[in-house]
Amino acid sequence: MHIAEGFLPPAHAIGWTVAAAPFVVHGARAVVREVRENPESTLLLGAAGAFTFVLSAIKLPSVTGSSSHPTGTGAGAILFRPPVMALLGTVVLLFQALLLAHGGLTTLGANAVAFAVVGPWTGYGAYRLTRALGAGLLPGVFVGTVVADLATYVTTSLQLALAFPDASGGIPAAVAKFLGVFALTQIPLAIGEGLLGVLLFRALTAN
Amino acid sequence: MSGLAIDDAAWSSAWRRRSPADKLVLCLGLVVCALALPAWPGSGLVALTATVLALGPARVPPRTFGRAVRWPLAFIGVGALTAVVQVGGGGLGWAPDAAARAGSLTAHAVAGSTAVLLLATTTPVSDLLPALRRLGVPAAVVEVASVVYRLLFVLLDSLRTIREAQTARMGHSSVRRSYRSSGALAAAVLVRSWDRARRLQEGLAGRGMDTGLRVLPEVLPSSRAFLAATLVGLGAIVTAGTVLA
Amino acid sequence: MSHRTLAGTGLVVGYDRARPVLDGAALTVPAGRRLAVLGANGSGKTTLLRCLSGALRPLAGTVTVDGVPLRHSRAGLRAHRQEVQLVLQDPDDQLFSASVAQDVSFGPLNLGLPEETVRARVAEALALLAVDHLAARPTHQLSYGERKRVAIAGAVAMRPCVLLLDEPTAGLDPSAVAETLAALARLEEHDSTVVMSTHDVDLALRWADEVAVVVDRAVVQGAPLDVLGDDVLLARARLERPWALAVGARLRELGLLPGGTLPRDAASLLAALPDRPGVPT
Amino acid sequence: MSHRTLAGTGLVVGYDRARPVLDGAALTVPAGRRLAVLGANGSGKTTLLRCLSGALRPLAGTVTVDGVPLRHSRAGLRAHRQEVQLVLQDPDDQLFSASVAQDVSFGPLNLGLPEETVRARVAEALALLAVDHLAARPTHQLSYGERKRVAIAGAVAMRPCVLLLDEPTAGLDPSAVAETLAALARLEEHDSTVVMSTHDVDLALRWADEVAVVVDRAVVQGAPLDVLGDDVLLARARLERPWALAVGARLRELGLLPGGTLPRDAASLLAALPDRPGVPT
Repeated sequence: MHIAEGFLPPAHAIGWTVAAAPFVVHGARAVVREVRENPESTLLLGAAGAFTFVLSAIKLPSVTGSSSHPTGTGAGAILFRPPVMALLGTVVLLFQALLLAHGGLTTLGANAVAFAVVGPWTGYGAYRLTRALGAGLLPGVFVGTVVADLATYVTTSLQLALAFPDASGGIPAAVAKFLGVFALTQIPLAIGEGLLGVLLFRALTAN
Repeated sequence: MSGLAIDDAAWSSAWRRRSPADKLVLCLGLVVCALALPAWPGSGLVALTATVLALGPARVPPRTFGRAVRWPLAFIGVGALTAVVQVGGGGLGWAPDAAARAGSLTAHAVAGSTAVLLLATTTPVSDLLPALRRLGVPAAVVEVASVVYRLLFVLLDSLRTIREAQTARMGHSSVRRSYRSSGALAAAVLVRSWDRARRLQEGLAGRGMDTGLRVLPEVLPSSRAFLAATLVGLGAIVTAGTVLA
Repeated sequence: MSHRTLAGTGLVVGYDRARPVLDGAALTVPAGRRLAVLGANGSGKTTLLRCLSGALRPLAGTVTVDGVPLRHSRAGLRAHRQEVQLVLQDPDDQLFSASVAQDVSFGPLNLGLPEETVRARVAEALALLAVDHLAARPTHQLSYGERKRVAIAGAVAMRPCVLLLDEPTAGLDPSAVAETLAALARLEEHDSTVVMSTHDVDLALRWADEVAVVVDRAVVQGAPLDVLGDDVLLARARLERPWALAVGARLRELGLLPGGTLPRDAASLLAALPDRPGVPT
Repeated sequence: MSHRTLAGTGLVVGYDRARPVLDGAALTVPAGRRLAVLGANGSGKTTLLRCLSGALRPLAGTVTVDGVPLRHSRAGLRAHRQEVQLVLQDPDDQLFSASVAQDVSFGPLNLGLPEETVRARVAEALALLAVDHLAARPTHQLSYGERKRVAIAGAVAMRPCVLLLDEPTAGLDPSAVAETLAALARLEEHDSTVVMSTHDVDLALRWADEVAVVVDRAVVQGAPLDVLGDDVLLARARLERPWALAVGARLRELGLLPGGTLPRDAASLLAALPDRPGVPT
């Protein structure tokens, strides 16, 4: 779930935008460099962005009968590396806000931190760590995508908790509340996304 | 039929030929009002203005606008409820000013969301990308974004068709099968996206692509009347929003 | 697998009720008869086939198999899909597995059949489409014509009673068209009723037992010689009269062709013409 | 822009020198003449066109424009692209912009032309292809046939002397084919020489001034009535004899068609036939 437009107080919206900026600018620099050396990579990067957008449009069934959409942050990070994902992820979030009404413009920074920075980096880190511990590609992908999905929603929960501290318990209580609503419920869906990641990479290696 | 209702609305909106800069001034102005003004009556005025403008002069189909609002509404509902539930005393309860806080949060968010939706349903993304360039975003990044915009429709088409073909062959008849089919679907679309990029690269090389994807910007002149009305309207909302609050 | 009669009546199909793609269309696919669905691009041919296959739920109207209406419930669709299969035009959007055999096995595996049976069905489908030599090849290495036939094999492996093919010959050269038509003839012998959509009136004339023209959001169905000889209807449908009918009719006026049905292609026209000059029959 | 003669001689093209796709192919596109390149799927038609356009560097042989050989340097290719443009079969391989007018402006801008000139060229190209009404529409909402014509407009805006079209009519219904052919005729009046590849022998017969058949990794070029009447060659190329030639030849034997060239399509065949029975000319 993306934080909707207008949901965050102005100071928070600005703060998260500032926080996201260095990562997105870093990603943009990487893209500019890549395109200067290799003009055709514009099309490859565009295709990678389009794929990330479309990946989050895949409907995954859940055991409870409802369905969910993958975040795509983990698979994207493993495929395209986190710095590039910081930029592509932000472009995708902008498109989701404008084409699907998911998220918003003033909340783009906050959503970028969760979906394009924290999710990809932790997911990629978990993937590398798992591989370094001797696991194969598919277990690595599973851990990476599950961690990326969960980290994304944990970040969203923290962002909301900081904006809306609990009336009596303060920020810690608010963290517990939002984690309970936005992250705990996400665990089965994160496992689902992990399975999808494994099936995706298995199909890719079979090709 | 491109399949993204908001995008279809933007291309056929009565405001399609208006300058993207004009529409940005109006919509971002409304977004700022939604954020900065007190919820009552500021947010109400913003939401009302955005909705009336979209359904009235911009002629956005009400069904599209209504369906598009449902997404943010779901998040806003859950988020606002969570925010005003109080943890303490060994249980959950309502915070003292729960109704007021939830109302204010919802009002701000609904107002902001409708303001962005006004922009989204009247301005195709490809009209907004040149504005990013003017805001200092590097040309290479804007070009990547424009390729994303073009290719995502091509890939969405593939996604839908492959999924339909899988469904016809019972690929989504159980949760387990559906997962396996979705994995194959994601992989197939990824392979398509690489293939598309490679083929497009060849196709564009023949048209002399040396440096970038430069195209002729469309001339959508700014309207003084529109800008003046925007400023007057925003001024009125700010005045009413502060005086009546 | 046996021939079944698939039909649609009063079909209103589209995304927007105010401007449906089809409005009150009716069509019958008689068991065991070759039906060609003709129409210009954008006329609604594909929409009609998708509706008959159950992929698209009509806003109004009914689809029936042997008179039994299709219900759009999970179970209803499941049953329908075992009887009616649709193969879309672009093979790339239907092949999603790594290898040909794997792709063709997708449907039978999803039916929960035992591995032995699946293996047999895959082998049978590949043989019917004459693509058995490609079984182990990766799908992306195939030519366009090969991919089209593998996509058909994927549907055939479900053993449908009715097989709907959207533009199965589009983009194929003459020899690939001939191979596809030969494969379809084998399918008929295996008791599948075959429907194809096309905008090639000459092909429809020489292949079909019946034709259905999608025109003005409705369907006009009839015998090929009647429907394809109706210039007013064809003009409305933005189609052309098949050359064989145009030329054949004139040659009959000139007394060069015998009575009975007009020849449907070049070979039979040449065979029907007299051998020597000046001997009209 | 003026007609130029594009030619290739001794072309060896392919990825693998041991098994080239074309081996010693030669082809001449005479200035201002319509050339149809015929061949079965996979015969090497597309490879030949890509080689002529400069997109693919031959392993051996030369491509010339008015006798001047193409050099595969950056500058050489740049100059060549201004004279020869290739339009690929799948329009999605060339359309990268969401807006039709912007996409068409891409080529002229790459030529370094001033904005005013580019604008005029875009308008001209859209008008020649009769797609000016689509200028403000998004690419992703266009039909396949519309996208094909916009892709051609993108090449036309570069004002090439020779325009190479890979299967421009594949997948189009009869009325869209007619519109495309009408657009090509306008291009010729604008002094572009037009080459199209196709596997539709009937279309080649009625459209082309000359035909070139890609067969056995080489090219056989000649007058349509000669080449398309050569059954041995056509069989080797896995193509069919056009029905108009088959039927026309027989009708001439029967004394029903006058001397001179045989009719190339149904309309001219009907016009050439006598009006009443028993009056052979």
